[in-house]
Formats: sequence, structure tokens, C-alpha cells
Amino acid sequence: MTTSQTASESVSVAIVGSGGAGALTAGSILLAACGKSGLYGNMNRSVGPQIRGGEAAALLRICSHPVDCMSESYDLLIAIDWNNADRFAAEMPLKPDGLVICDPESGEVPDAIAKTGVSIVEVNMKDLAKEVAGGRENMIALGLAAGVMGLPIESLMAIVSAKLSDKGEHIVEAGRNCIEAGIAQVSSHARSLEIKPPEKQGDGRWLITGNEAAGLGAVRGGVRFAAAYPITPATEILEWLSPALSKTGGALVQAEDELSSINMIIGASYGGRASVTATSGPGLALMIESIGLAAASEVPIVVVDVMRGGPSTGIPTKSEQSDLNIAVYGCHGDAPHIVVAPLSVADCLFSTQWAVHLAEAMQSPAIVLSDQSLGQAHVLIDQPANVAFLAQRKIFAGGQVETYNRYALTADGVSPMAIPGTPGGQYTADGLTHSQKGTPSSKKSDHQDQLDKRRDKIANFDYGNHWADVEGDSDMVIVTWGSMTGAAREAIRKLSAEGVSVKLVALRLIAPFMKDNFLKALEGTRRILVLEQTHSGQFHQYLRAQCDLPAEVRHFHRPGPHLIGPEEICTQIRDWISA
Amino acid sequence: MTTSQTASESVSVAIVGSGGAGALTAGSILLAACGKSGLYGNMNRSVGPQIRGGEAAALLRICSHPVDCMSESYDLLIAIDWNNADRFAAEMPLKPDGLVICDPESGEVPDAIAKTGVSIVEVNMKDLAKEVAGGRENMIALGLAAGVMGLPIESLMAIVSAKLSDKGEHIVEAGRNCIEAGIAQVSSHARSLEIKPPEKQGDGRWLITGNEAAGLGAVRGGVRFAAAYPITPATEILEWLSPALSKTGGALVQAEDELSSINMIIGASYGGRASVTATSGPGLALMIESIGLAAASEVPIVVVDVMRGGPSTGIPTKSEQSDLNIAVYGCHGDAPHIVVAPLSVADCLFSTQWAVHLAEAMQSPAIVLSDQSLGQAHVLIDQPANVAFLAQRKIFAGGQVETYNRYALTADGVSPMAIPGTPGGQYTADGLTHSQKGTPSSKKSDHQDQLDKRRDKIANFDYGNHWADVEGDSDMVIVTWGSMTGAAREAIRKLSAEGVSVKLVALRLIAPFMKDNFLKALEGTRRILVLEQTHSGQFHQYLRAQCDLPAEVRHFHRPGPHLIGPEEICTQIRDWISA
Amino acid sequence: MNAPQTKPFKAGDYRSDLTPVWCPGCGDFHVLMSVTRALAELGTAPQDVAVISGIGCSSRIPAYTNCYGFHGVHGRSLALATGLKVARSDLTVMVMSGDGDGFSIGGNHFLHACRRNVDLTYIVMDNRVYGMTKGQPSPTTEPDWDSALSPGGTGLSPFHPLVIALASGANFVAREFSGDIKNSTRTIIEAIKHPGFSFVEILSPCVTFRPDEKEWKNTVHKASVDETDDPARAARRIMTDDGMNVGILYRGNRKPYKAHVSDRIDDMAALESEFAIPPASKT
Amino acid sequence: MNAPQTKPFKAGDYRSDLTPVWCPGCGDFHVLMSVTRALAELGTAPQDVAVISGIGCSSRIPAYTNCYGFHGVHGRSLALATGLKVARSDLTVMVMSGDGDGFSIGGNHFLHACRRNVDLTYIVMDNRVYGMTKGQPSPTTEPDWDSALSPGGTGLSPFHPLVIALASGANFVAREFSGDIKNSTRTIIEAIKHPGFSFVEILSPCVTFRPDEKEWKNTVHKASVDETDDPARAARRIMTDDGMNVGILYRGNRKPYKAHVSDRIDDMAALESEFAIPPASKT
Ligand SMILES: Cc1ncc(C[n+]2csc(CCOP(=O)(O)OP(=O)(O)O)c2C)c(N)n1
Ligand SMILES: Cc1ncc(C[n+]2csc(CCOP(=O)(O)OP(=O)(O)O)c2C)c(N)n1
Ligand code: SF4
Ligand code: SF4
Ligand SMILES: [Mg+2]
Ligand SMILES: [Mg+2]
Repeated sequence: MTTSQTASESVSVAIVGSGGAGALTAGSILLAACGKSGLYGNMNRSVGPQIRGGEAAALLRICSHPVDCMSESYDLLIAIDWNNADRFAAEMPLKPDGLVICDPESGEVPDAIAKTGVSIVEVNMKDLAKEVAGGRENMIALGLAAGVMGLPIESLMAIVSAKLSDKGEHIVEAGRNCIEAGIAQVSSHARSLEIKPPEKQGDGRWLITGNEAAGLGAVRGGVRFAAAYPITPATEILEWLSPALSKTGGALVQAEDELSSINMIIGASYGGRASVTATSGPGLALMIESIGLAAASEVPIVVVDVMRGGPSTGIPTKSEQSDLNIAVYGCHGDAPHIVVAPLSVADCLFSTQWAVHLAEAMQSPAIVLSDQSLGQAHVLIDQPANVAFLAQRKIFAGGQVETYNRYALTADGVSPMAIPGTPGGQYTADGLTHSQKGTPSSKKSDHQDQLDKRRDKIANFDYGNHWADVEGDSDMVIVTWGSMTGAAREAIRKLSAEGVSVKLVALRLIAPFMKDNFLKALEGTRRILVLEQTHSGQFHQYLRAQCDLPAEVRHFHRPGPHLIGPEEICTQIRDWISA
Repeated sequence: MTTSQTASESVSVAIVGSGGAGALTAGSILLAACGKSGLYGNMNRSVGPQIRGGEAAALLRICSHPVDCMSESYDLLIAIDWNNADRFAAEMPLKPDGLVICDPESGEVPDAIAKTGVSIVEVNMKDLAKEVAGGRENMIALGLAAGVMGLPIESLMAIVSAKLSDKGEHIVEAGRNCIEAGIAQVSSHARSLEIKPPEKQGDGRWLITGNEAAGLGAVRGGVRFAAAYPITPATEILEWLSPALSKTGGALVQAEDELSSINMIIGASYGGRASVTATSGPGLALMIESIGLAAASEVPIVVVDVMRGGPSTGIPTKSEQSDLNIAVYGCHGDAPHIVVAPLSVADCLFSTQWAVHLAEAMQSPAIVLSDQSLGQAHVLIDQPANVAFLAQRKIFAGGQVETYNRYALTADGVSPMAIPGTPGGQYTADGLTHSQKGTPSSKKSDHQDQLDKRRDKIANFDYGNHWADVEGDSDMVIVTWGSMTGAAREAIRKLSAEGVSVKLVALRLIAPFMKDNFLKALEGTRRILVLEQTHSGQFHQYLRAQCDLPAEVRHFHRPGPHLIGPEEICTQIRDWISA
Repeated sequence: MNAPQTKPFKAGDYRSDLTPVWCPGCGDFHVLMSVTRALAELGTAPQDVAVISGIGCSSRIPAYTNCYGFHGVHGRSLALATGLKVARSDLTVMVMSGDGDGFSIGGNHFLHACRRNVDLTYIVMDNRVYGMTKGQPSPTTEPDWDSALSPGGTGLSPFHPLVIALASGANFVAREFSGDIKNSTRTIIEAIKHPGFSFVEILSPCVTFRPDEKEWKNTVHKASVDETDDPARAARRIMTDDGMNVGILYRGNRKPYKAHVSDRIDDMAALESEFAIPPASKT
Repeated sequence: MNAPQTKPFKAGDYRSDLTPVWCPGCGDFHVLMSVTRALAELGTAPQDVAVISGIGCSSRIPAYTNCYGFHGVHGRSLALATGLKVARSDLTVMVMSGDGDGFSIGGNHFLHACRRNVDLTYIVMDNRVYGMTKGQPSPTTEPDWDSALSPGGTGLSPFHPLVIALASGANFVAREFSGDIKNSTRTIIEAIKHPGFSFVEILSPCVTFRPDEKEWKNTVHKASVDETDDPARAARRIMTDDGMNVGILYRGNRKPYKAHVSDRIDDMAALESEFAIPPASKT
């Protein structure tokens, strides 16, 4: 790859078109090709309300370094056609010096875009495609994008061959020819968006979504059983897990509803198999009663909630962080359990795997709060290391004792669990308040003992330093959680380039709240900016409930679907400093 | 009623016996007879795990003034027999100068009781009963209790006649004779527990449970439709409502489960009828998804949650306040709604009626957090006044507008609602994020607008002075909510008699949190004691989340089933003052 | 509100101006046509009809009508409609669902709505797939249908919704094909007119995830026997048919649900008297 | 864990020492006897049996056995048992429920457990009432049964759980009377041995809230026809019987659920390779 001096570290590209135009396919190939070139990047898909045939956009960001979040504005917009241009204008604002490539045959450049004064280049994509036997305009668009970005043609061709090969050699051939035709157009243009070569050359990259990563984390953690009911935007976890579990000796059962799926995994886990389900807000709501059962009967389970816009059916295809409350406080009665949130797409793997480990170690339900912006993002990452967290349950080995007390009071609150089949371990798991043996009881001492035990086992566990990512040093701190971390990180990098240093405290372990660690991380802090993607400020309220925030606090929050971006965060900090 | 000088203002009585001994019947008659004498009082029933035939205890407290809570210890224990004496000893401790009346024929006085040194009087209840044709020992016990307390025999006889008349005149006769035989025994005893005549003579008293009061509150508020699935300890609300609604032109549908009952009332309310359901924790958990639907689609509904010990199936027959979290925070997404808690048995009527009014006025779900200690307590109260709160919905009258916008943005956030049948008002209610018209939308502006609207309509409503009961004046304040209020009130009365003044702030409106009012009520406060019946301190955390508590705070909390009593509260305050 | 209409209605009067999100060719377009035609023919004014649904492509239908509608949560339409109809017996209440919404997550309400026999008309657009979530098997999907979630098929036999309806107490049971608008319309009219709970399963192809279902227009056939009022006979027939025979299969005489809410508001005093204890006479 | 037992078991080996909370005379005592006798006769060791239930008087049964047990939440026992059996196909999994737990709140799992046909034995102690919550009508209660919640009766016809099971795909369907311990035991043995989902409805009187059911011992009678393997025929028979005929009514050949979890742990590398993108060749 030879690069000019003006090459940049990050280029953001949107490819749009009406349904069937193939914008998403073009985007996928482009992203993979960048990966093959050793670059990093990510892609989100945006589609209209139609199930099929509506307009679609591939939103990419390509970087020479690992990427934390999507762009807030775009360098390049390739419009295969201009249907539903108003949606694009709102969702993918162009940079002032942005470039638009469009086909003059498919209508006028929409006012909203023309007015911004960006450069507009017209290319007859449809005509060019027609000149190629079996050619399609989205492949022309792909060539144009690659050309403008200066991507090595070999990477592109390799990916095209791999992705289209099952459609026949003539389709591959047509694709290659279109791409070449597209690239050929670029030399004639005035402006280029060349991208810098990757920081680390020659690394193997993975192309993965957050949902796939969560699935993989579960399997790596030792999960061999899953049950679930499809729901947007969590379905891909299930669709990935189903064949993956078959291949590893496990099984996924499609349940009739979420009441069933949660109880299926409780049953499987009671049987000794680490188990998982995945859902989104409406499904989590239906699972709440039985998450309480898992807490009371001390059966480890993992529930991955890929959050979407709420309340109720809300906006199924868009991201929000507003299931924090239900995840932490949703159960009736006092039912302490674990809530973990991945801080990036790659962290979906680690966090889910860790959640399996925590659930199994403490015989407790664990909820993983991912969201649409993580789950459905396609991201180029470094191949993730193997971490040592595995399902490891404290088991009753059988036979030795007079009476086996399933819910025995122990020093760490975790009681050895008998797995069905173990002689001498027979007991009845129960959601009723019970004695140590498991017998239903309404005695105040039993109730208090078991409530204490379940609180303590979770409160006193050693979570190591995974409870949060704490980065940098400053008396100005951004406190955030989950998917908001990416934008916060990027904002902090930007500010640092401006000479402003900001510390990051990004919570991975939401519940139990690590009060001591948290306050330690905030020692010496003067200002705290709390960041979250909710309407009511759920995270902020949660922090307030758990501790006295030891500094001046500002709070920046907003519901979905408009993600809070790095530049907005920078503005918050800059304004505060200059105030 | 002629009374001795030693007569007291409050006498607490426990009548215990094995299943079938009739302890509960005796207790009921005793309570009603006290009511007929113009006294106040309350009764709780305590039964074993058996569905039928287990031991049972009637726990009464009779007062010459309105009574706030149960006794922490007992003046009089009448044991028809001594089965399961260990349970009694724990649940109903005797005062040091207490009196035990028992039958020498039915076994030894249990050690735990004998050791305390209380006076023990033996009466051959079984023998005495045998001497009366058709006589039963529980009626002898009733006579004994009435005798010791100096109750007018006319009241007793009137109630016995009314309660037993459907069993035939000979049973009534036998009852009367036994009572007389019981009373006759008393004159021969050394000690009497005479009760002072009532403060207000000649008043009509009501004998009602909290569950009945909640049902009546709903009907008074205008509810004409109910749907529900039975669950302890809420079933009595349904069993009261079913015939009551039939009599007032309404209907109750027994649903197949709570998912169904919540949706049935949403449907009925969408159709224009004020609607209610009642449940307990596990049922509330199942309703959570659709409470979010009611919030998002702006359909008024009232859900009465009679809390019991949690988590999971927990202790169905015992009280706890631990559904606060799920009631306030249980929904996925941001779904603001109303949460109200009755502060006494009588207040179950007012609070439920008010909740109907609030739900209807704001087109929002309202949750009423009652609990077992209120719902199943039988209490003698003054006949409650009629209050003016009625279901009054802002309705779209039909016909006048071009396009009817069901979810129009209005000044107060409440939009006129079209009731099916109204020409020109046709719209589709939706749980998806929607435009003002109701059309599904994933636009950020629609999402933000509707979230703002739903927050504002609830935040800006005028709740008058019903948000809390604020009583007394002092820089020492007890902050509590719901059923804990009774014990707090009694504690404050006790302390006041000792010369210690304590202010009470008891929250009736839990959500939205009335921050300004709350902080106003706490102006000048130096010390706050937060009281609640939960394990984890849910209420305390909730307060912390909502505001900075403006004083030194102590927190006294405990899970069920052992209710926090006035004397314990006094100890907390006394210790703090003397510290 | 239920006064007989003088002006005759056209099908178009029951359509809103919203463009459906459905894929071109989706069978649900035809169901929408049949429903609006049936309502026009019955002549009930749009404001006196309520269309209740859950979540799914099919469940999007209420907003495409010009009636009152409720697009509730997934699987709960029958419960919501039951509350509405008991509270407002003057309305014509239609419930419209899909095979996932109605038979998978909503299965329990299906059982109990049949049993309760409230006067509702329940139309399930059965495409043997979850369309909205992009192609997972439903309770009516063939055992060998390949999908991402169940590679190679579930191996599970589809169950018999119509027999379940009969065993649970439904009062009218029919099956139609969406493409046959004439017969679908006629059956929907009969279903609405029949008292108690009427259940119409409409085979409605999902052209996107089940393109094979485009063939249905060739495989459906009229039931070879006449409708019956004997539920046991109807059940046996349906259990042995090929799932493709259409028509009204059962029209029963089971007693519809009785309770309903009236506008009568009675005096509360009688209700409250049960709590009163008269004050003790002076002693 | 599943090695054949040499020492023969007695029914008592399957009983725990816990005293049931049931009322004296409750039919569930007999069901407990039948189950323990059946297990003893089959000879599966107590630790290899799991008894799963929901909430209700009947659902209290697991803790009275000496097997592994799970007393879960109301209505979800079949789902929990399905997960357990798929994860642990080596265990004998019994599911024990009541008519409220199983047919009211649990109705949907009943439908889908039948359809899925996992190798479970499902015993419903049907007393036509909610015992635990003190006497409300259930889906099998007679329309005129008076109660506080439904004064004068619900007016609703009970539905046919056995036909619903057949229409949904159950592989073995029987009805017994709790008081007939001999036949109940025999049928439970057959149900456990039969592959796939076996459903046994046991009429089990609630002597407290339905004292009339003490009469059942006189009204039950053996089914007049032999068991069949034709579900349509069985369905028709049951829909026309009087609800009181007992015996094995259907023993089918439907294919049991296939998926299960093994102890095999395969290499993850193959799984992960799909995410890898080889580094670009030097350009
Ligand atoms: C509680 C809940 N679980 C899951 C979903 C996701 N979901 C939406 S529609 C659907 C299936 C719809 O299938 P069907 O009723 O057959 O409708 P179709 O799209 O095929 O017409 C599912 C699973 C949801 N919205 N809510
Ligand atoms: C979610 C939920 N709703 C309601 C209840 C209350 N409840 C407990 S048992 C029961 C009915 C049990 O009836 P059945 O299954 O017939 O058992 P039986 O007591 O008659 O044996 C109900 C409604 C509950 N525990 N959980
Ligand atoms: S996905 Fe299938 S069911 Fe949904 S709109 Fe498209 S064709 Fe119709
Ligand atoms: S209430 Fe009925 S079902 Fe429950 S234990 Fe008593 S007799 Fe048995
Ligand atoms: Mg479908
Ligand atoms: Mg029952």
C-alpha cells in the first residue's frame, strides 16, 4: 500500500440505496477487505421499517487503529440512488469537507445535502454496471469507495471471491469487473480519502459482531445449553449459538416464549450444565419472575439482554441503555444477582465469558447488558486472547454426609450443589423461603439467614480488577458504563490531543456495586461527568443510590436512537472547563 | 360498661389452638363484639403451612382509641390446646405480667412459656363445653376472654347471634351458653385485663380488612372492570370485588394467568372503563412487560400489589415491603408511572381510590403497594368519609378535527383519548415508539417527544397534600412509607409520652418522587431515621437516588416475617438521642 | 353508537392511508382486503369495530384499517380483546395475529379464549414462520424446514391449532387461504356473525422467508365434507386432513360468555353496609 | 450414574421423611404412593430420578419424594423439566402438576411440551379446583360450581386436556383415579417407559374445597374401549366420553425430541475460524 501524506487515520463511509440495491453487501465486502488489509473498522446497518425491500444504508468507519465507536459524521457518501434521502440526512450527517458520489440517473441530489456545500461527484453507476456482463451497481459503488480510500485491490478481490463464490464463478467475475470499473473512475477525481496503513501490520484480524462475540464468550465459558425465543436485536446470538453448540456437544432449544426459555435454562443448569439465554427488553421483562427463582433456588444462569429503545416494544432496531433499572431492580423481593456490561464489541466476548464464570462460581443469575449498538455492529478486532474464566461450580461430591444441606450456611455463602445423579445428594430446589436443607419455611431465622447468605456470597466475591476499566489520570473523570465507553474513550483521546486530560471510569460490573473500588478510583477527583444513553438518567440515579459521589457532578444523557458521540462529549468537557 | 381504675387503653389477646379447635372463629366474634361496644381493634390470623387442619392463632389487639398496628407482645394468651407451642412462643411473646389461660387436660404448659414466669390459670375448657348441649371449647375461650376484658355481654350475644344464626338456633344457643359459662369462670380469678371505654362513644364502626378496603376504594373510584388470577395474600380483593362489581353493573373476569389479567384490564380501559387488577409479587413480575405497554400506549390501569415475603415464591402468607424496587424500576426502558402506598388499613380505601383517580387523570398505570399486614388484617375503624376522587379521563369528544392525534403534545402532557365508538377518533394504540398520531416511528424526535410527554404529565401533576402524611414537629424525623407507618405512629406517640418529640414523614406517593415537598418537609431536620421492612434497604436507596438527604441519617430495616414494632423503633430513637 | 347504518360502506372506508411495511407479495395484503370487505358488507361503522393484535408482520394490521386498533405486546392480543369485549359488548372486536404471536407465545390465551367463548373473531395469518424476526420456525412449521436457528429443520411436527380450538371450546372454526379473497371474505363475515369465539386460520404466504408458500395457491382445496356442529367429528376430520382444506369446518352452539359491563351505576350504600357494626346500645 | 441396580428398591426408598402439608384425605397422598411404587418397580435409583413441579398443593410433591426435585414457580414446571431432560438425557424426569398450575397458567408449556415430545412423564393431579389458594375454579371445573370468586359458577365449560395433548403431539395419554393405586401405578410405569412425552391426568379429590369429589370413587369407570395408536380416534373418543373413564387411552409412535447435550467437548478452534480474516499479503 503506498500512501500519500494527506492520508488520514479514520475514514467514514456511508453506502445507501433502496431495497435490493445491495448497499449492505457492498458495505460488508468493503469492511472485510479492509480487515484483510490489516486495517480496523466497524459497520452498522440501518434499514427502514419494511421487512424487506425498504431502503438500506451501510455505515462504515475504517481506521488504521482499533476503533471505539461509530462516526458522528461522514467523509464519503455513496448513493446508489436517492430514495428516502431525508432519513439519510438526519442519520448520517456529512462533514463540511465531505464527498458525495451519486448517480445522476437516479434523481436530484436532495436539498438537505446539496445545501451543505459538500463536493458532489456524479458517476453513472447503473450505466457502468450495464457495461459489465452480469454487473451490478453496488459493486461499482464498492469499487468507487475502494478507489477513493486507496485500498489494495488484492484484498478486495480475495474477499469478493470468498463471499460470492457460492453464487458461481460468473458472479465473482462480474463483481471483480465492476470493482475494477469503479476504481478506474476514481483516478479522474479531484479528491481522495486515502487511509493510512494500519498501525500493526500483518496481524490476523477478526471480523465479528457483538452478538457473535457474546455467543462465543458463552461457549468459551463452558456453556453447553441454551434456550431462547427470537427477538430483535438479540436473535443473532441464538442463530450463532445453535450450530456452535451442536458442534461442541451442546444444544439450543427454541422455546415457545421467554417464560419457557428462562425456565429451560434453569432446568438445564440444575442438571449441571452451564446455560445461557439471550433476549431484549420485552423478553427480559417476561423472564423477571424466574430470574428471581434462580436467585432464590441458587441456580446459576446467564441472561444476555441486548437492549433496544424502550419502553414496551419501543424501537426494536435501535440502541438504548434503558434496561439498567429492570436488570438491577426488576425482581420482586430482595434477589441480589450479578449484572455485567460489555464495554465494547470485543468485550462482549470477555464479559459474557466472565458472566458465565461469575454465575457458576456464585450459583447466581447473571445478566449481561449488551445493546443493539454493540450486538449488531460488525467490527474488525485483533484476535482475542483466551482468558481463563471457566464455569466452575462448587459441587457436592456425594455420599459422605448424614444429611445433605443444599443451602448450608458457609463462610463464603456458596453451598456445595448436588447434581442430579449423585447418590446421597437428593434435595428439592425451592423458590419458597427454605431452611438450609431446602425445606419450605416461614421462620424468621431461615428467611434472614438465607437472605444474608445470598447477599454475602455476591458482595464478598473477589471480582479482581475487572469491575471497571479505569484509564488515565486527571481530576476530571468521565464515569460511564457499557456501550457508552467507546465514545467516551474516543472523546478522551481527542481531548488529550488538545492537551486536556480526562480520566475514564467505565463500569463493567454493574451489580453488585463495587463501592470501595469505585470511590478509590475517584480519589482526588474534582469533577465527574456521568454519561449514559437513557432518558431518565437511570445510571446516574443508580450511582447516587449506591454512594455519595465525591465531587461536582454533571450528567449528560439522552435516549436512543441518536447515539451520544465523542464530539458531543468533548463539548461537554470543554464547556465545563471553560465555564 | 363500668370500669375499674386499672382498666387499660389497649389489651392484646392471642387465642391459639390446633386445626379445627375454632380459635379463629372465637377471635372474629371477639373483635366484632368489641366493635359493637364502640371499641377499636385489629386481628391477624396466623396459620401453619397446612392448607387445612393445622394449628391456628387469632392475634387481637383491642383499644379504646383507633389502633395503628399489632402488638409486639401479649397480655393474654388463651390456649385451647398446646399443639405447636414452639411456634406460638416465637410469634407471640407474652408481656412479663401477662396472663395465660389454658386447659390442664390438653398437656403441659410448654417450657418456653412456663419459664417466663407469667401467671398461668387453668380452666377445664373441654369439660365446661361438654356440660353445655352442643357446646364447643372455643366458645368457652371466647367467654373467658370477654370476661377478663370486661366486655358487655350484650355486644357478644348480638354478634354470636348474627354470626352463627345460619347454623341454626341450637348452635346460637349453645354458643351463648358457653360464653356465659366462660365469663362465669372469670370472677374467680385474681387478675383482670379490663379495657377502658372507647374515646368516642356511640360511633358506628366498620370492621374491614385492607383487602376489602382496597376493593371498595377501587369501586368508589369508579372501577367497573377487574380481571385477575388468584394469589395469596391478594385473593380476598378479588373475592370481594367479584360480587361487588356484579352489583354495580361491572364485571370481574378470572384470567388464566397474570399476563392475561393485566392485558384484559388494558383492553377494558382502552374501551373506556376504569379497570383494576390485584396480585402479589410473583404476579406483578409477570405483569411487568404489559405495565410498560400501558405506560407507552397511555392506557390508565390500576394494579394492587399486596406484597408478601420475597424473593420468588418466598413466604406467601407473611408481610414484607420488598416489591418497592420492581414497582418503581421494574419496567424495561423508561416507563414513568405512578406508585402509591396505603399508610394503614383504612388508607387502603383512600389510596386505591386515589390511584384510580391518578391513573385516569394521567392516562397512566398506577401501582398500589399494599402488603399482607394491611391486606389481611381485620380492623375496626371509623366509618370512612366519602372523598371526591373519581375516574375522570380527558376524552376526545369526536368529529371536530381534521386528523385526530391520539398522542398529541399538550401543555400538561395528557392528550384527549378517543373511546372506541366515537366517530372520527379511530386510532391504533401502540407500544412501539410512535408519532403524535400513533404511527410507529423510529425517529429521534418522536421518541424524545413522547418520552418527554410521558415524564412531564406525571411529574407536573398536582398531587395536593396527599403525597405524604406529615405529622408533628421536631428536628428528629422518621421517614417511612406504606404499612410501616402504623408502627412509626405508635412509636411517636409513645415517645411523646416520654417527652421526646419526633416528626413523621410517611410517603403515600412513592413515584413520582415529590422532591420539593419532601425536602420542604425536612427543613430544619437534624436527624432522619429511615424505616422499612426490607432486607436490602430498598426505600433508603430509593430516597438516596432521588435526593440528597439533608441531615444525619440512620436506617432501620429488616425483612419479614417479623414486623418492625413500635417498641423497637422507640429504642432506635432513644439510643440515638442518648448517644 | 351501534345504531344501524343507513349509508352503505365500501371496503375502502375501512382502510387507513398508512402504507403497510409488508414485503411486496405478502399474503397479509389479501387478508387486509378480505377483512375490510367483510366489514363493509356487514355495514358496522368503522368506529364501532376494534382490531386488536400483538407483534409480528401480520400484527401490524390494525393501523392499516380505519377502525379502532390496538397493537399491543407480543402474544397477548386475545387477553386484551377479551377485556375490551367484556367491557364493551357493543363493539365488534376482531383479533388478528400470526402463527408465532398466536400459537407460540400466545398459546395459553388461545386455549382460554376458546374456553371462555367470548364473542370475538380471531383471525390468525398463518405463514408457518416468524416473518418479523426474519425467518425462524413456528409451531406450524414443517419439521424439515431449514433455518439459521434450526439448521436442517426442527424435527418437530406442527400441531393442529384448529383441533386445539375445538378441544378448548371455540364455537366456530374455519380455515381459508389469503389469496382466495372471495371465500375469505365470506368466512370472515360468518365468523363475525356467529356468537361466541370464532377462529379463522388464514394461510397467508410469507414470500420472503417461505417463497415455497407461493405454491399454496395450487395446493389448497375446498374441504370435501360439509361443516358440522359436532366438535368431536370436526376434530377427527381436521386431525386427518392434509392441513390444506379450506372452508368453515365447525359451527357450534356452545354458550357464549355471559358477563359484561353495563353503564348502570348502582348505589354503593348496600355494598358498604356489610362492613358496618351498629354502635353498642348504652349499657 | 445410570448403571442397572442390583439391589431391588422398595416404594419407601422413594419417600422422604417430610410430612406433607396436605389435608387429611387429600387424593394427592395416593398419587404419591402410586409414584413411589411405580419407581420402585422400575428400579431406577432415587438419585437418577428428578421430580419437577410448579406451585399448588399438588406441586408440593417433589420434597415428599427422596428423588432430586425442583419446586419451581407457578406454571413453569414443563419448561424447567424440558431443559433438564435435554441437558441430562440420562435422568428419568417426572413432571407433577395440578389443574391450575398445568392447565391455567401453565397451558402454553403444556401445548409445546406435547409438540416437542421430549421424553418426560407428565402427571397432573386434577382436582378441578385451585386448592392452595383456597377454592377458585380451574379450567377443568364444572360451569355451575359455586365459589367466592365466581358466585353461582363460571358458566364456562371445562376443556379437554387429553384432547389438547393429542392435538399438540403428546405420545402417550391416560387418565387415572388417585384412589385406584394399583392401576395408577401400572399406568405411571407404562408412561415412564414409553418414549417421548407421556401425559397422565390423575383425578385426585380435593376433600377440603370439593368435598363432592369424594364421590369419584364411585363414578370413575374403566374406558370401555382398548387403547389406540390413532390420535384422531383417541381424540374423538375422549371428546365424547364423560370425563370419568380411566385407563391408557393412547399410546403413539411419534418421534421423540432429538437434541441432547453430551459430555463431549470439542475443539473450539474450528468454531472460531469463521471470524478470522487472514492478514493481507505484503503489497
Ligand atoms: C416478548 C417478545 N418476544 C419476542 C419478540 C420478537 N418477535 C416479534 S414478532 C415475532 C414473531 C412473529 O411471528 P408471527 O406471529 O408468525 O408473525 P409474522 O411476522 O410471521 O406475520 C417475535 C418472536 C417480541 N416482540 N416480544
Ligand atoms: C405467578 C403466580 N400466580 C399465582 C400464584 C398463586 N397460586 C399458587 S397455587 C395456585 C393454584 C394451584 O392450583 P392447582 O395447580 O390446581 O393446585 P392444587 O392446589 O389444586 O393442587 C395459585 C393460583 C402463584 N404462586 N404464582
Ligand atoms: S417477511 Fe414475510 S410475513 Fe413479513 S411482510 Fe415479508 S412476506 Fe410478509
Ligand atoms: S386443599 Fe384440597 S388439594 Fe389442597 S391439600 Fe387440601 S384436600 Fe388436597
Ligand atoms: Mg408467522
Ligand atoms: Mg387443583
